[in-house]
Amino acid sequence: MQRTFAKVLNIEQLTSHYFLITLMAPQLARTVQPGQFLHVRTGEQLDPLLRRPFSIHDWHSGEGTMQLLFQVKGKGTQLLSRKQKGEQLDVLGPLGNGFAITKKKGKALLIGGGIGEAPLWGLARTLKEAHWEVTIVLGAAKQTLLARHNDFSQWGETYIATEDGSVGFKGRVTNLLPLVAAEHLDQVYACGPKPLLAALYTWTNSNNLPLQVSLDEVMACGMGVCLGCVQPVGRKEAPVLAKVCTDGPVFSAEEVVWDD
Amino acid sequence: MQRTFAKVLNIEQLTSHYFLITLMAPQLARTVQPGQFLHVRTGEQLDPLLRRPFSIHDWHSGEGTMQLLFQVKGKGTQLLSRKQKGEQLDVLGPLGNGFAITKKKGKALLIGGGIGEAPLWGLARTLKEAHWEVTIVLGAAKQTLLARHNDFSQWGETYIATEDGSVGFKGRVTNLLPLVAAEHLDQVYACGPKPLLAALYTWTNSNNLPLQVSLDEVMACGMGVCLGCVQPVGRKEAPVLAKVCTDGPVFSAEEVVWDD
Amino acid sequence: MINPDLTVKISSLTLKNPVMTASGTFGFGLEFANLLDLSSLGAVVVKGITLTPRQGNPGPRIVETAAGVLNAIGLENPGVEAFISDILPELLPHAVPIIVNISGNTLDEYGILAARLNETGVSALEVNISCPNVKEGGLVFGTVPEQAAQVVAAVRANTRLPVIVKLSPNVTDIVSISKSVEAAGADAVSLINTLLGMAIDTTKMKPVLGNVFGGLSGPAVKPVALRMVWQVSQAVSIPVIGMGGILSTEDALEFIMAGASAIAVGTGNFVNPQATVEIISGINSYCSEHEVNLKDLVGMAWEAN
Amino acid sequence: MINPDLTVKISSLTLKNPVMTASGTFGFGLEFANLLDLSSLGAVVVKGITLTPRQGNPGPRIVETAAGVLNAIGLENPGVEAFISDILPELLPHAVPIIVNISGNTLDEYGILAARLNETGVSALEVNISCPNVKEGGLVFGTVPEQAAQVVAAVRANTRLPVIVKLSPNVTDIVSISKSVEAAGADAVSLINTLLGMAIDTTKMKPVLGNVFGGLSGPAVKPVALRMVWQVSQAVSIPVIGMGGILSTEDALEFIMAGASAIAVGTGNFVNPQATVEIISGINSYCSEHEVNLKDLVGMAWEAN
Ligand SMILES: Cc1cc2nc3c(=O)[nH]c(=O)nc-3n(C[C@H](O)[C@H](O)[C@H](O)COP(=O)(O)OP(=O)(O)OC[C@H]3O[C@@H](n4cnc5c(N)ncnc54)[C@H](O)[C@@H]3O)c2cc1C
Ligand SMILES: Cc1cc2nc3c(=O)[nH]c(=O)nc-3n(C[C@H](O)[C@H](O)[C@H](O)COP(=O)(O)OP(=O)(O)OC[C@H]3O[C@@H](n4cnc5c(N)ncnc54)[C@H](O)[C@@H]3O)c2cc1C
Ligand SMILES: Cc1cc2nc3c(=O)[nH]c(=O)nc-3n(C[C@H](O)[C@H](O)[C@H](O)COP(=O)(O)O)c2cc1C
Ligand SMILES: Cc1cc2nc3c(=O)[nH]c(=O)nc-3n(C[C@H](O)[C@H](O)[C@H](O)COP(=O)(O)O)c2cc1C
Ligand code: FES
Ligand code: FES
Repeated sequence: MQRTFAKVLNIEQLTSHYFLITLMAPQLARTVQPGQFLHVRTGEQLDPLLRRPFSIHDWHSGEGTMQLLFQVKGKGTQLLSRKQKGEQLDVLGPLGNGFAITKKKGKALLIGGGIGEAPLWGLARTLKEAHWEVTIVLGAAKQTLLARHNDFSQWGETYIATEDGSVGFKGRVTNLLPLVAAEHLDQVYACGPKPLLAALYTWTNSNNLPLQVSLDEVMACGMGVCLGCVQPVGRKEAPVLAKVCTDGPVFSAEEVVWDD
Repeated sequence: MQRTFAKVLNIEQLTSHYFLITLMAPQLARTVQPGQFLHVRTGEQLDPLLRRPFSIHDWHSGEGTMQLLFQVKGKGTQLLSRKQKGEQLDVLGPLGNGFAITKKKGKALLIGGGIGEAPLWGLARTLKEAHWEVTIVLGAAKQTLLARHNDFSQWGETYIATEDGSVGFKGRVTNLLPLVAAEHLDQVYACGPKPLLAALYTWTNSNNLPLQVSLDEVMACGMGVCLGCVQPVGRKEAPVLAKVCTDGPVFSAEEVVWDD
Repeated sequence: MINPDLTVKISSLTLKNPVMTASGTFGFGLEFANLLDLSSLGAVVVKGITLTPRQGNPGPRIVETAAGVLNAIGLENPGVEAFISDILPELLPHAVPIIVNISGNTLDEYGILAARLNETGVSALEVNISCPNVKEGGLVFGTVPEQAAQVVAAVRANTRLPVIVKLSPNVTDIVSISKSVEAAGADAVSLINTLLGMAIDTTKMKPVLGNVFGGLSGPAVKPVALRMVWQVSQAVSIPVIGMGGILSTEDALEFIMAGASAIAVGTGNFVNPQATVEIISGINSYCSEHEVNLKDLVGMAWEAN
Repeated sequence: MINPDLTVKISSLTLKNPVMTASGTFGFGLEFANLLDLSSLGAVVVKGITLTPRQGNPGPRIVETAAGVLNAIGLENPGVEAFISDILPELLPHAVPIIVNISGNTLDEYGILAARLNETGVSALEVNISCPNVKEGGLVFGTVPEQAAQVVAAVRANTRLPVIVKLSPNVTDIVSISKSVEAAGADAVSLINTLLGMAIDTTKMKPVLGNVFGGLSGPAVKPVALRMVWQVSQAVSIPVIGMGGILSTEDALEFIMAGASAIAVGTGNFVNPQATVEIISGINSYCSEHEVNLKDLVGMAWEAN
């Protein structure tokens, strides 16, 4: 983990909500695990004050580059979307425990809800490079809340759902699960809104599949010192509070205490 | 006085410190008095919080445009300098009491120190259009703290001084005063750092000349309600506190209680 | 719901909506007449008035801090007589309730001020027992429950107008002070006034403000203000007028859900002089969309507790 | 001046420079070892420690506010025994003074904690009598002068380490509390801890934080912190450690000129995890350029008064 001022090599608006930013950060790009994140200072003023966490969408240690895919939500992401090529971005990372690749080879299902596709890209690439067979299912409310759904097919068979039917199947991600041959899967990975993750866990559980989820929690430090980003894990009756930033953001779904 | 969102028509960096911004603000441009100012929200976040005051550098009621000439000092002016063509700027104005033109015709001396040249431009143009004869004296520490010194000569004879001699006479504004035929002047106008204004007042006083000065004070509201921007005026022993934003920013130098 | 009910009752006074101006940040209101329709406001609370004219503190009087402002105006005002004879006649025709913020150095002064404003056409009094800039009186009255109650009693005895008491946040226990002024006859409490703070000019190596200390206001203080509104509104049965860092409809709703029956915009008027009217329209839309009246929202966040 | 003297003495302890970390914002320090050289710091103040392990409050525990942060961690920590056996052995080799922030629910607990830490190699104790998140003890001890003094006496009686007392800003009169802890044997005071605040989630119509209330820190509170440092440092003769919103050298100098002998960076560590070392180098440059030693700057702004 390091702090560095990374040069913005490119920034591109992909949809009305999504931006893709490419950074030059050779030291950071050297040792990334898919699912890790960067903690980014979005402006120089004191409002917004805290850094904002973004999954590492992709990285290339050779070129020293790194990409973040982000959705404009509030003031921090708004400021980030206005960065210009050539500016320096104050980033801290790579942070957190990413997705674990548990076997040498196998079949993986990657499921993303909305901006949840962000960390799956680098994961899909890594799996593909390790000769895993990858299936991807992406869903969102509407087309503009999906960014790279068309490009994902280079990593594996890709299914798309939107609630308004503006692209792909009209419906929810969970409606697409029957299309997937669950019995052949070795690992399921997911990132998205918590209710989606909870529903997926019900499904993987009933299919006896291991599920890794990337969780989202408001963060101050991003490096395990403020104890702000807690997620109950362990036994529901006597949960332990894990830190999403350093114990996660990726957790094995069976560890997580899911809300009812 | 109105509040409006003025479109940035152009923004230009004139020197390492100075920027010239051109706004489309037809309603505001209609009724400007030289020396009035705009109160500008420099960003959308809560830091910096308050608006920043800038003299109206120039305006054209026909075209509906207005210009501000500003120096990057702290965070507000830094944000302002990053505005892009086409953005909207939240401005309030025109505010304050500007320079008074006391006669139909006459001879005026305009003296600016550093960014103090900003309000003198529109004043010079107005005087020239009213067939006054204008002499301009501008000074600063160095060349980059002067912006339009070369252009000023279209309004009248222009003398320049810089402390480091990087342009014009090497020395201070006050060193140039002997060049001016004081006995023929009807009015002196000045804007700049307070010590300069105080020195000028000593000079105009000894030459029996009327002097109007534009003062600078930290402002919250800019419209006379917060009572934050006070300047002692009147008798030194029992001064009254005037509001720079509405009683000024232009004052007759003899009203002002000058620090010792 | 097409027309939600936004009215607020403070004792005998009914405001058409909950949005007021915070004293000292809206002058006497007239300055804003170009920018907004004064009669659309719930009420105009004018600059703090004292018995005799005050020149206020030497400058600098204002310094910006992170998301906040420190002010040390020192209650500059023309005095109650000039207010009544020169300002009020221009203000009353605007058909908006005028609430006069009063400050005294002694109990007597509070009583005299209250009596003097009785038959002038103003709609209510806001009793400032909390201004941190006045060396005598102000701070003390607002920080000791018994003394706060004495001020309220002095005002109460001299007026039939609704009495709003403006509390200082610079106290260990805001609830006990609120209860004490309620018991003494307050019709409402306003909170918060400014937090006592300062700034240092490291170049000059001295305090920035002429008065050394100043009052902190603006978004920086909002969390403290919300906490006090939450605590006090659950402890008293009179309405609470919430203020401290309100700039947007969202901010106003936070205060209302925390328990404020009405809100005031202070420093926000400097940032956006049309904030008050934008918030009124925002609250109206919010209530319409959610099909609620204003009073349904007051203290809405308590239930979760 | 090539090498200005930046040392600070707190009773028997000498710090090589005045920059410390604020408790709860720097973990146990080890997490920062990748980002900076711990031994370059004046001292590391570790996360608040209690007698027995604490799980802390339910989430959400953090919410950003305007130029500030509200936290309601609730003193999550592994307890003093785990600290001594598991953490301290890793920390001591870093050759930086370790100051342990302790919180108790009772006077006895404070005494036991102090005694337990005596021969462990830590350099000083910071007695937290001000944490606003713990329902028992915390807030009360810090807001009543007599009780604050009792805590200090209980700690003093059980340790030979320097005793720093960390004060709560949520009080009417910070000076009387400071004098009271000084009289009870404190070697220094730290101020400020967080201001009690809250935030409302208007979408969910309930408080954002799981604990409802949280402590406000960051640049938003700096004016209040500076004012308290100014007041207290002129009223006591022990050193004051200033904190509250320090992010830059400029901020640190404001505190020092207001009277702080040392300073701590809290929330600033989240914004810039290298803030401490940048500030040390900034203070060093400032002193060099101005040809002063650190102690010449302490309280520099008073004279103007
Ligand atoms: C480990 C991790 C990885 C993430 N990766 C990505 C990513 O790759 N791309 C992406 O677009 N977003 C990602 N997020 C979410 C992203 O951090 C938030 O959208 C961002 O912080 C919002 O900042 P803002 O200033 O724009 O919004 P704010 O103004 O702070 O808030 C806007 C809204 O977003 C909510 N919010 C604030 N902070 C967070 C947060 N940390 N998580 C979720 N909601 C939040 C607020 O409650 C509010 O409703 C990630 C979050 C985490 C914890
Ligand atoms: C009536 C009036 C007209 C002005 N016209 C112009 C103009 O035409 N062009 C121009 O460049 N500047 C002008 N100024 C000054 C300009 O307003 C300040 O430079 C600006 O507010 C600084 O903002 P900032 O956020 O960049 O600096 P900050 O970060 O706020 O402060 C940087 C430094 O500037 C000082 N400062 C802050 N506010 C003011 C202020 N109002 N006046 C002077 N110093 C201040 C601070 O004390 C600090 O030392 C004018 C000021 C007034 C009162
Ligand atoms: C410049 C200024 C002047 C003020 N004058 C007064 C006053 O005269 N009387 C009073 O009760 N409060 C006064 N206040 C306090 C405000 O009315 C309000 O309580 C406080 O600023 C918090 O609200 P805000 O954050 O919205 O500004 C003043 C505040 C400011 C900023
Ligand atoms: C997340 C967090 C945790 C904190 N935990 C403690 C603590 O355990 N003990 C304590 O005395 N202060 C604690 N504090 C208060 C800080 O040490 C400091 O006094 C306060 O945050 C003000 O400084 P700042 O504005 O630089 O953060 C905590 C603050 C934060 C933000
Ligand atoms: S964000 Fe600070 S511990 Fe996770
Ligand atoms: S800036 Fe508010 S009165 Fe002048």
